[in-house]
Amino acid sequence: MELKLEINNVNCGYPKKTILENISFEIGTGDILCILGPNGVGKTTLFKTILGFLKLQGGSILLDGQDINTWSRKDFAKAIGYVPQAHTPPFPYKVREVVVMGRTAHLGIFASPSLQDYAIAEKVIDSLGISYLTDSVYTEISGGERQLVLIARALAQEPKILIMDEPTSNLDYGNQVRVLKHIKELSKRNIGIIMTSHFPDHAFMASTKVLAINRGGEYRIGTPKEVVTSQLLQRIYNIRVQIDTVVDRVHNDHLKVCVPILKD
Amino acid sequence: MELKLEINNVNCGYPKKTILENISFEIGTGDILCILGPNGVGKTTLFKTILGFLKLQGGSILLDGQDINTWSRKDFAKAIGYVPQAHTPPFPYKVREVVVMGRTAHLGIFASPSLQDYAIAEKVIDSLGISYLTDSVYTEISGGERQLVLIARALAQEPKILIMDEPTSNLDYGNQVRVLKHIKELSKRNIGIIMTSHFPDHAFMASTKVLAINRGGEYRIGTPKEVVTSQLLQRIYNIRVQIDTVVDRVHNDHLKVCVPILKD
Amino acid sequence: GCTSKPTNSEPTVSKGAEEIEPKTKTIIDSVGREVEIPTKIEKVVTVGPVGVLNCFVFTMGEGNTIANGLPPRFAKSKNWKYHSIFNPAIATNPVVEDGNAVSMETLIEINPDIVLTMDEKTADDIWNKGMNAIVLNWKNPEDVKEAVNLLGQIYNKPERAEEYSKYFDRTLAKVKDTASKISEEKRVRVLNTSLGSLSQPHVIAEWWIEEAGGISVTGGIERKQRLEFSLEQLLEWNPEVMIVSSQDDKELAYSDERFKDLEAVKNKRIYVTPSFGHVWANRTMEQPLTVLWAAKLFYPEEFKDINMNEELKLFSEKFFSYKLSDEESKEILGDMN
Amino acid sequence: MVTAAQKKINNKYKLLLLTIIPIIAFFLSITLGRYSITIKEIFIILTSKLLQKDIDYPKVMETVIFQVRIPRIIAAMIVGSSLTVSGAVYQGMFKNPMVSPDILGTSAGAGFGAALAILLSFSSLGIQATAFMFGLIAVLLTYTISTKVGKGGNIMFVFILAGILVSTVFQSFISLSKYVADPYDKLPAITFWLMGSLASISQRDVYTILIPFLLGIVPLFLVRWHLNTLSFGEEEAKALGVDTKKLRFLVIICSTLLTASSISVAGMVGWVGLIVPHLARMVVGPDFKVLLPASALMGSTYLLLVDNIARSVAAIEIPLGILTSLVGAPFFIYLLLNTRKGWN
Amino acid sequence: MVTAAQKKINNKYKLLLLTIIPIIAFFLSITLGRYSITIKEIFIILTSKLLQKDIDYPKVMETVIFQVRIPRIIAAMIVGSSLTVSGAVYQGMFKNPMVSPDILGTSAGAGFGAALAILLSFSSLGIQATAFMFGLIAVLLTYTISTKVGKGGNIMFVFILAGILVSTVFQSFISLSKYVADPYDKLPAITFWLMGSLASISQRDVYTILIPFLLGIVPLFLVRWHLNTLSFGEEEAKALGVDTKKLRFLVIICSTLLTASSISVAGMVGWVGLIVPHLARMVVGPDFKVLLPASALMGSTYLLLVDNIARSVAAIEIPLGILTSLVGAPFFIYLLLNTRKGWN
Ligand SMILES: Nc1ncnc2c1ncn2[C@@H]1O[C@H](COP(=O)(O)OP(=O)(O)OP(=O)(O)O)[C@@H](O)[C@H]1O
Ligand SMILES: Nc1ncnc2c1ncn2[C@@H]1O[C@H](COP(=O)(O)OP(=O)(O)OP(=O)(O)O)[C@@H](O)[C@H]1O
Ligand SMILES: [Mg+2]
Ligand SMILES: [Mg+2]
Repeated sequence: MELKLEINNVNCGYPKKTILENISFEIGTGDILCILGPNGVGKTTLFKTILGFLKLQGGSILLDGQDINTWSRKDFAKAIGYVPQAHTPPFPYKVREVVVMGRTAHLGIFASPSLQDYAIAEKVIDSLGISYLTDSVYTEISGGERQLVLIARALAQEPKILIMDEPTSNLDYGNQVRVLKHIKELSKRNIGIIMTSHFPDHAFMASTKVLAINRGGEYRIGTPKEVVTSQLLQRIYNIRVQIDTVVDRVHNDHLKVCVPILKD
Repeated sequence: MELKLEINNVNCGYPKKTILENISFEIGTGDILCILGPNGVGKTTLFKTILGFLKLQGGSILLDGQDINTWSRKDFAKAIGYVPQAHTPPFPYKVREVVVMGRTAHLGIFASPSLQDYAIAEKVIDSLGISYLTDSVYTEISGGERQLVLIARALAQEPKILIMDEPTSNLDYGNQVRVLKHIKELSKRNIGIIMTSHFPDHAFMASTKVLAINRGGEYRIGTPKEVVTSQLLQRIYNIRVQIDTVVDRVHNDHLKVCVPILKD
Repeated sequence: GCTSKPTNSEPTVSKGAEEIEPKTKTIIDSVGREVEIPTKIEKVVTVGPVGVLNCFVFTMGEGNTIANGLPPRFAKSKNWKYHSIFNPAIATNPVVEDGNAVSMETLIEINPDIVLTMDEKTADDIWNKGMNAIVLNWKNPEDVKEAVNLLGQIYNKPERAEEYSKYFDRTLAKVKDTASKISEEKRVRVLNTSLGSLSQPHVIAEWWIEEAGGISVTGGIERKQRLEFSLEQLLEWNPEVMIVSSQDDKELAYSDERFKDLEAVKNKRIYVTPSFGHVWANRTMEQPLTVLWAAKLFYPEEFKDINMNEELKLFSEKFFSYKLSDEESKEILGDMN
Repeated sequence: MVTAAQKKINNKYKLLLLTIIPIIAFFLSITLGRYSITIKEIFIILTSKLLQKDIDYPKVMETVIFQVRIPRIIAAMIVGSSLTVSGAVYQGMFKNPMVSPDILGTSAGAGFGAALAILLSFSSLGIQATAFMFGLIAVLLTYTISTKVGKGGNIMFVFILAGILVSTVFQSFISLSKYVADPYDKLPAITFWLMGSLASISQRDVYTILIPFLLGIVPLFLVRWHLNTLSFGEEEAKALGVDTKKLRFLVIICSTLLTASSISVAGMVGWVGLIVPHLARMVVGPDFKVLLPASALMGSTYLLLVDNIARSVAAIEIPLGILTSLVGAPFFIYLLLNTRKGWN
Repeated sequence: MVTAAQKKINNKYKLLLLTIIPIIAFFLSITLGRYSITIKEIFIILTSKLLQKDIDYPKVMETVIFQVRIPRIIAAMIVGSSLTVSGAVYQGMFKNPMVSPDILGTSAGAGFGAALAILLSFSSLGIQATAFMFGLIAVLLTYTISTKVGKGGNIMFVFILAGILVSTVFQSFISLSKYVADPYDKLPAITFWLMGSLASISQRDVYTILIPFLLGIVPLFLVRWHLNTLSFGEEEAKALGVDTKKLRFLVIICSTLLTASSISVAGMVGWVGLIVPHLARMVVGPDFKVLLPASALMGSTYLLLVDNIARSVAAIEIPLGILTSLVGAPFFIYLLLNTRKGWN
């Protein structure tokens, strides 16, 4: 099923402070949109606005052609999943219990998850390679592991579009790659993904579209190749970055890599 | 002044759980040790043990040849600084006030920071390029900005050795590079640095030594070139990584880059 | 507990001022504090349990020296309405205290000759501000006579105190005389209670129930003051007479079916404590009346020659210098007519 | 690895055990009391009552069992359940294991209602009704203030603040009532009411409390699994597809019914709603699916046991509030220190 | 950009202002009271006393001014300062803006001490001494339990827990004292003591409270800048070179001296220690360098003003505890909602 999320001339921010103005883009199932931008530019703020946690300050956000305010929470959650930055909840839930909460949107208000829901949760946990954590207590695992669990929860939700805020930021090198791989697979299964990352490499590795936001509200959207250029990175991050091509010796693929230059 | 931190056969962990066993290494002023390892392997735990927050479970830690338990907190802080993961304190301190707290170890218990201490703090803030934050409220800046402030605070402490736990993890691409640059400069000013990172590239970019810890307690220490090999990364992170050399077209340097391969 | 010493019955006259009339004299109060007070008391302020304290002043026939009003917590209740009947000024006098605190400046403005209180801390606080504070307190029920004696010294009316002592002893003796002839098996089991909260509110009830020839069901229990008990305990005790603290309690006893098996309920022997100068079931200088009233309630046959109505009017006239009308007397006695 | 299905069975056993214990406790409690009735007599009276036979035992024994003991036992169990369930639910909703059921002002409100009713010499039913009403009013106030003030942002934080505000104001009103209370009669009554007791529970009280109990517990029981999502915070719960505003409203209404009715019959019984949820969480874990029934069952057992001590140890009743505090507080700390998994 | 030097000057002005206000408040407060003395009379009496001239005014006016008003004013200021400073310091140390100075059990302990002393019919000095002593004992207990139990880990959390435990136990003891208290005499005395009042302050009380006040406030004043580090948590403070154990011990000792002595003369005066620190933080920011003196000054002014209302508005004194709650609670909520920078 196709589903489109359209962001039209959106202004977003906090009650007394507008952070981003006039942002427009759209994303459909199968797309992977990677948002790049310096610290504090408003990436998280944008996500919270899309998800309806912050009030829209201007423009409109349409999901499947309809204003998101007209969607019920439940239907919205069936369509859009969210992976927040990791955090600690105060109660020692098991990882399995946390993941199965992703099934909420699919359950009636008086229902509890069925064995089938548990099966879905466990399948997702497996697919992320963290089945060794299933019976661990969520509050007692490392930051990186928690991030993976939150991703699993969002997958159990089986949304059409997944919004991920720095999904790889606390992950080790291997887990980063595994999550990116997973993201690519999801898009093949016709799920749309919006994620932020602090690594332009990730844009090359996993995304079909890139939104680069610069301080001052200037933004640019396009394919990774169009957007992630040495010049743009330099403008956004204020460092010299060289973009090279490396050959994967096994598959003989050409891979783009960004190399930051420390020397002045 | 030379100062050496020796970790001898250290076991560390939590009261009922030993996480790392029999770790040994040493670091002097001017060294940059980058610790690599998967999520949950015990990097943070090791740091907390060195800093005396967790009880040493075996072995010994010597600073300047003397057991760290014999050091007073104050002298220890003059020798070793710490950059924790970012967090939110409950009170709206100004960034300047947070940074000047780095001067604590240099002040008598009845003293407050002098104008000179403030000058030092401001110099450090400048050097990290965040002087626009000086009068901002620490609780109202973005996660990445907070990380930079904590680094500034540790620098204001003017320690001989600096321990940094994922100093770049929430930083944007530009800030990551700037922090790494700064770390290199510090080492030139004869300061020793121990840091963790989830990016083997960072080991190449900024470190003189690498400690790679694998699950199961296996570890390896040496120069980046010796340690950070395709095989090792594959063993630790369980993904295929290709290490290539890229030429910096401006300085004509040869730079090593790690390229993770997503394809199986 | 209290460190009350028996007070010296002779007024100690201060520093060799025999010649003319001495301006001040020294008395020793209930807790042994020496207080120098004017010989002639024109203004007195009572602080704390005003209901009890005022009665002592009334007993001296000096009700009009009371210079303070009743605090709201007393004034709101009709239990103390006779105070402003005895001395109408009480209704309009300034209130110096409200349980929480004494308003020192109001007190200074009134400038009383003495301040009566039952609490040593309050006395100290007031004394600190340069006023004469006297602690009036007693431990054993019988020692209420000592308290009246102290008032006798203060007001130079030892004869009135003497008279009270005599009345006290005489009344108790009279009751004891009859009560002692009652056989053990005829003695009634009595409970004084606030039925609503299932408690026996004051340890003094043990004394007056005993004096009146009753057996207090809570008598054997070691305690200081109030006692709470369970419903079941009440059923186990099964008192024959219950003295309750309000009309509401009485109605509750007769209406709630959990109480229906109690002897006292079955025989309709539930009575409300009267209140005149103060509440009779509590510590008050009206204690002899309490005993008399209780005895007549417990054993109407044996005490039928006692006319409570007349006794009350007599007491009122003698000690409160107030002539009670029949209606007033009947209203006070409530259940007993 | 334990599968989800095995887990379920495991939890079933636990819940079964937790159900049997209060039933046993119930019957044992009937044999306890100041009025001495032998177990045999109790058995005969109970069975003949059940079989509707005529009893030739003293009427008073029947009164003791059916009018005094059983109502008190049932009330203790209902109150224990109510407070524990509200506590568990609030702790989850406020993401804070130190929250107790009166966080939104219920007990201060109910306490003031009771004080007022005592001042006005209301009957015991009147006191209960007024306490209940003011308990609801206090929470209503808290709710109104919170929703008025807290636009977006951290609404739960605003709730706790508003709860503190309302509690304090009502607490001051309680003080003021004490201040004008007749010291010989009303003041002790208010003071002791506030200490909490089940001593004067009657059959009628049981019926009175049963309605709000059912009204409160049934909806909570039905939505119990969804309550889990609230522990992850407003935003995450929303992202999971929960209409947090409605769910929160339901939780507050139900918990308030439970708490206010409990307080109105039993006075201020502290600590039950704070500690028993932790105990339950230790036994069955934090998943409300099992935690909610476990809380109800363990809460009822706990308060029944404490009340058994209160009513049968000495001729003097020990106020239930004092007893629960003295038993509960050290226990609570012990628990927290030994199960400190993740609440710091 | 404001430089550090400019900042300092800015703060100097603020502190100067904060110093002048309480001085003015002090003199204005002398003119307030039930006993009517004109401002002129007050002025003449004050100056002639200062110049040691003979006064030909009624002795009673001198009594009112020097025995009643001035001691009460000074006591209000000391108590206000003490509570605010302890509150500010504890809020920093516990990294929690909702903490009040009695978090470790001081007021429950002192309250029990007072109740006990009232039960034993101690004199006014005796009540103060016992209250003070039990305030210290309670905190000592909390401290001992915490350090025994909390090896490493989150020690501050353990402190708060142990504080709750000790408070609850002493609270139960207070209830027990009320329970055995003579309801006609001791019960009101205990109840009203707990409501807090400065009505019976004498000159002697001022001297009594002055010693612990100085013992408590001077060390805190000296180490005030280092207190900042504690707000960043145990580990960070250590990493910055602070001997947290010693510093924490000092803070607890000093704050307890301040709080216990305040409570022992003034009873339970709530909210001051909770709200005024926030007010001060709003004005001068969270840096203890300035926050501590600002807290002391604003606290003294605040309590003086509230006590002025208590003693001069109505014919009957309003209990200070009630007044501080009724004024403080809404104010507190207002503050938190309007300065919610970062505490959620
Ligand atoms: N609750 C808030 N109220 C007001 N301003 C806020 C709030 N949270 C964040 N901001 C401000 O909004 C801006 C954008 O913040 P946001 O968290 O969206 O940045 P970001 O792009 O996600 O940064 P990072 O890469 O560091 O996560 C920042 O300047 C920050 O100071
Ligand atoms: N307070 C604690 N008590 C018990 N075990 C803990 C505690 N904190 C962490 N652990 C465990 O110790 C192990 C190491 O944790 P640590 O935080 O040192 O990992 P790390 O190497 O820093 O991981 P990451 O890269 O994700 O930050 C993990 O398995 C974690 O579950
Ligand atoms: Mg962000
Ligand atoms: Mg770590």
